[in-house]
Amino acid sequence: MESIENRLGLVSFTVDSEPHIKPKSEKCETCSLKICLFICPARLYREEDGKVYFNHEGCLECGTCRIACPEDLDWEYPKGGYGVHYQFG
Amino acid sequence: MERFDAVVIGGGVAGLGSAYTMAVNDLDVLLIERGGNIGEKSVYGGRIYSWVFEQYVKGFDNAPVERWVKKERLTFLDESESVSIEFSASRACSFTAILTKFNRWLSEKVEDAGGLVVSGVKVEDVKREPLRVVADGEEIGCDVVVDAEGVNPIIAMKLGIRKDWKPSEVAVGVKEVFKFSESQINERFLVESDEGLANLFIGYPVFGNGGGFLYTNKDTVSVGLVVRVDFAMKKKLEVYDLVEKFRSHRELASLLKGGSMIEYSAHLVPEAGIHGVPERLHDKNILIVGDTAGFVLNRGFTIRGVDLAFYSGVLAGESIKKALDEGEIALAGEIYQRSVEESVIMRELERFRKALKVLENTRLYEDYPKTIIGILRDVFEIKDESKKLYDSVMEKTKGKKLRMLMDVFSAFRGL
Amino acid sequence: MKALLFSETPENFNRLSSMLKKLGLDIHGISFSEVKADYIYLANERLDYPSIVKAFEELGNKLNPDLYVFSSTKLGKEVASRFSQRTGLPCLTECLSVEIDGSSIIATRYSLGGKTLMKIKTDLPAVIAVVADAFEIEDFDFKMEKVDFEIKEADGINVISREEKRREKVGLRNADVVVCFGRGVRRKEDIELIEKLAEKLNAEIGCTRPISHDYRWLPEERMIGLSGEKISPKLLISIGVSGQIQHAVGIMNSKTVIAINNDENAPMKEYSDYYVIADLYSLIPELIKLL
Amino acid sequence: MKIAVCVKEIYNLEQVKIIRETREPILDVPKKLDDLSKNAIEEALRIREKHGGEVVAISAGSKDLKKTIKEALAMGADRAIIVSEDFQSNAENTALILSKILSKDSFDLILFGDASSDEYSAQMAPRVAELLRIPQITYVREIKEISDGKIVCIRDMDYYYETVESNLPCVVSVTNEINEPRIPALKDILKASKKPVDVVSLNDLKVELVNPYQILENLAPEIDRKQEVIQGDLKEVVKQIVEVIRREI
Repeated sequence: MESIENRLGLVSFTVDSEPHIKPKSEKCETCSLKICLFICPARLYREEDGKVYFNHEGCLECGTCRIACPEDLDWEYPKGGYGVHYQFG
Repeated sequence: MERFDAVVIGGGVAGLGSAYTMAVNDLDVLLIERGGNIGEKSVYGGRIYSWVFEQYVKGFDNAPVERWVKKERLTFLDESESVSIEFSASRACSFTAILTKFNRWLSEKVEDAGGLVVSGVKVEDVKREPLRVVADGEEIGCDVVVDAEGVNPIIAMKLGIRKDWKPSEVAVGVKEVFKFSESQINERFLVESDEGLANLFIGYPVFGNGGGFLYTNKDTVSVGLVVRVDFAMKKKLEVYDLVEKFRSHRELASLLKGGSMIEYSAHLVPEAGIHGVPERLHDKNILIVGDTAGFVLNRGFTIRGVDLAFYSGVLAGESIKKALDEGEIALAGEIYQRSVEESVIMRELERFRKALKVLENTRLYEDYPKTIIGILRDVFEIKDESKKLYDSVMEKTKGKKLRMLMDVFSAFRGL
Repeated sequence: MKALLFSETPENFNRLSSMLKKLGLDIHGISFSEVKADYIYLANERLDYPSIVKAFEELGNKLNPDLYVFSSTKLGKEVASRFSQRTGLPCLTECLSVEIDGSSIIATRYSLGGKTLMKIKTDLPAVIAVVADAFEIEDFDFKMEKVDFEIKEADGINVISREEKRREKVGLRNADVVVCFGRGVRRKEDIELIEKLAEKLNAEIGCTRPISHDYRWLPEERMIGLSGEKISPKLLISIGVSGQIQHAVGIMNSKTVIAINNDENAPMKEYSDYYVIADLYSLIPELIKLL
Repeated sequence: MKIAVCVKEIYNLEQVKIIRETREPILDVPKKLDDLSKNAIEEALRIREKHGGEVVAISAGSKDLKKTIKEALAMGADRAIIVSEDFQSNAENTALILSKILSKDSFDLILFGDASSDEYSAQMAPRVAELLRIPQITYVREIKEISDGKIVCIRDMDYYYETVESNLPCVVSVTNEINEPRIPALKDILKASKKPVDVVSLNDLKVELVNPYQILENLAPEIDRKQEVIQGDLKEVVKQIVEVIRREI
């Protein structure tokens, strides 16, 4: 088995200091679905004490969370030159 | 302010198709790609239908083709067993390729033809009257914009050209790439060095709208899964571990043994067919192409996207050229609209209008793989008494024959 | 076989002469102070490349050594390269190991920015600049014959002044010992515990991304990982860190890693030499007491 | 001032993957201009801003260099002269090619990065200086003064800082501390596409290439963490940890 952490370790990223996706924390706290926790192919959404944290460092830029999130997720592509660098896309 | 005849947003296959077509027609074209290098944001399954590139790209012989697909295999999976049907073709109409490299090659073609390609710059906005593209805090003037930003249509939505996707209209695809030696692949998949296999999987672990794929490249194998977002939401599928489950199936484990994983990727796929294509493909002289326009055809056992994307780029480029020649650039959008409607893109999407409905049928993904596997197990597994094929079929399809017959009929018609 | 060796510090010189002696070479060394070699050319201190290159030419012509050796310092590499270009001899810098293979040498050095280790072969005579820190000073029977030698001035540059470097305060990047913590540390107040431990070990404190960026308990400069600091301490003590790869790339070059975690299967295990499964809140106070 | 900046294209190292089973690197990755080359260009641009003149980027590399060199032009170099063909890459050959290009013109100052981020060999500046028979000032963290045909620099050496003077023409290699290279804006990138790039061939330069090195192996070092698990009685565990700590520091 390859954990998602190990698989993300195979991907190369240039990480911006500012996240390009920002969950709206007040809405996440009352969200009963929390689809992001299982739908993100990179498992970048984590829940802790009801709060949802997103780690943009390993974002694969697919947009699945944008489509699936029932709330209005603040979603953008990373800045030019930043983000994921696929080599075998 | 810098000015171009046309600015293309996005250096994926659709954007490159339009930039290439405009460049060879001597238009002054600028393509802007947000990735640091062309191709590094592109992800797909692994197979490209070649017709459009053979027809439109000079020097296609030198394209970074991995293998020509001569073997098509369809595999039904339940939790532990599998049934495969294989078609061995005498001639190939598609090839496997690494899209990252393929797009990089296409961008060289654009530059050779005189187009300007800039990467590492993100287009933030498009402003109208006069038409300008905003990137890097600067504005670039142009007569026409080709929006090829991909499946997340951020700009097209902002401009009101298209609506966002519903979870039922897109699928999330995840892919892993494994490194082998060329001879390992030849031996394992029984192919010659320039020949490849395309293998689609139905059933485990998705048992719903979606399926798996495996493509052989020169010395790598691409393997992954596609699952519709609404289905994943409903079933609470842990998408990050789906490919892991898939790969642990006996069938896949033996195909991938000894390979070294070198990349993991994810991407969205438009899956609504003609229902995902907006009625208007333009707003005056802003044209949408490729995934942004929803030009992907899912027939269940084949998915076509890359050729349609490139072709829509070609049509956009040709339309812009025509409009400029006629001295009325405002017509570009209308000409493009008409040429897409009359083209193979819309004819194909129209022909498979019902495919989406057929593929909604969850029996296709769970009941049938399990039924087929069950029947074949009965036939081949001999303990003391063997079973007649007829008896097994009758038993396994008890009470569902009519429904199955109708499913098969509608699948034939729809796909 | 003969080696002609130069290093601007006696420590580097002796490390390299030990290494060369092990290879069975006779060592002729130019030095500004007493060092260990078979033939010691005790010279006046000159640190400008033109005169050292010239001295090497002069001695080289006289001795015909098989190997010209420098320490892979900035001065050493500069002299080695210019000397190599002048004489047409092959040159390898930043060597981490050297072996003699008949009439050739085989050296290893990092390549591709440290991602790989390259093994290269070239014919003797050759010029090499070797990372002296990679070798220990050992006791060999050197002949220790002294030869008077003068490094003469040569045309080129004019040194106006020289200022010794003061040892600057080490940051995370250069720290010998680092204590790094992650989300296993539950409250901001608990950082005090980490600080106490770090103080005992004279260590720098680092953290994972959530600590600096989500909770903002420490400044961002303290974050170790892909988008933060990459460290290479002799000892890393990692506390309550799960071990995501984005973090792990920052600690790859640590010599020894002790990880303390209550999760017995955290990915951090793979990156640890010693993986301690324990509750950090009961363990660390005990550890502080015993240190 | 006529300033040449010798720059290097390198693999985008962050993207180089290692095949876990064989430890081989996969080098099928995009190339880019080395960061230290960018420091050299930045310094050249600053000198041009102060003293006027021209900045010429010079490089020898693979076929991809035609693309990579645009980064130097986008930063602000006026033009470029490059060799863009596949040749046996080593310090000797590159130095020879660069010096042949440089000697066709008369530059007052020739700038380099002090090394390249891939191999960190740091041979190029001294080699080219030797071939051109001019002085070198390496590891420069500050250029103090350029006037009357002389240059004064502060060097950052291992154990000391050194203020050095040389006549021009001269080779100078700079450290990454000397400046913060500018990031070209879109308009600079667009401008760069119109700047002249002179592609010269090895044939034209009449260089005789050599190959004195044989690479026997180039593999990733093994990650061999011991992964020894320590658990159980707290007192015992603490004792064991202390032992390890004592041993290591």
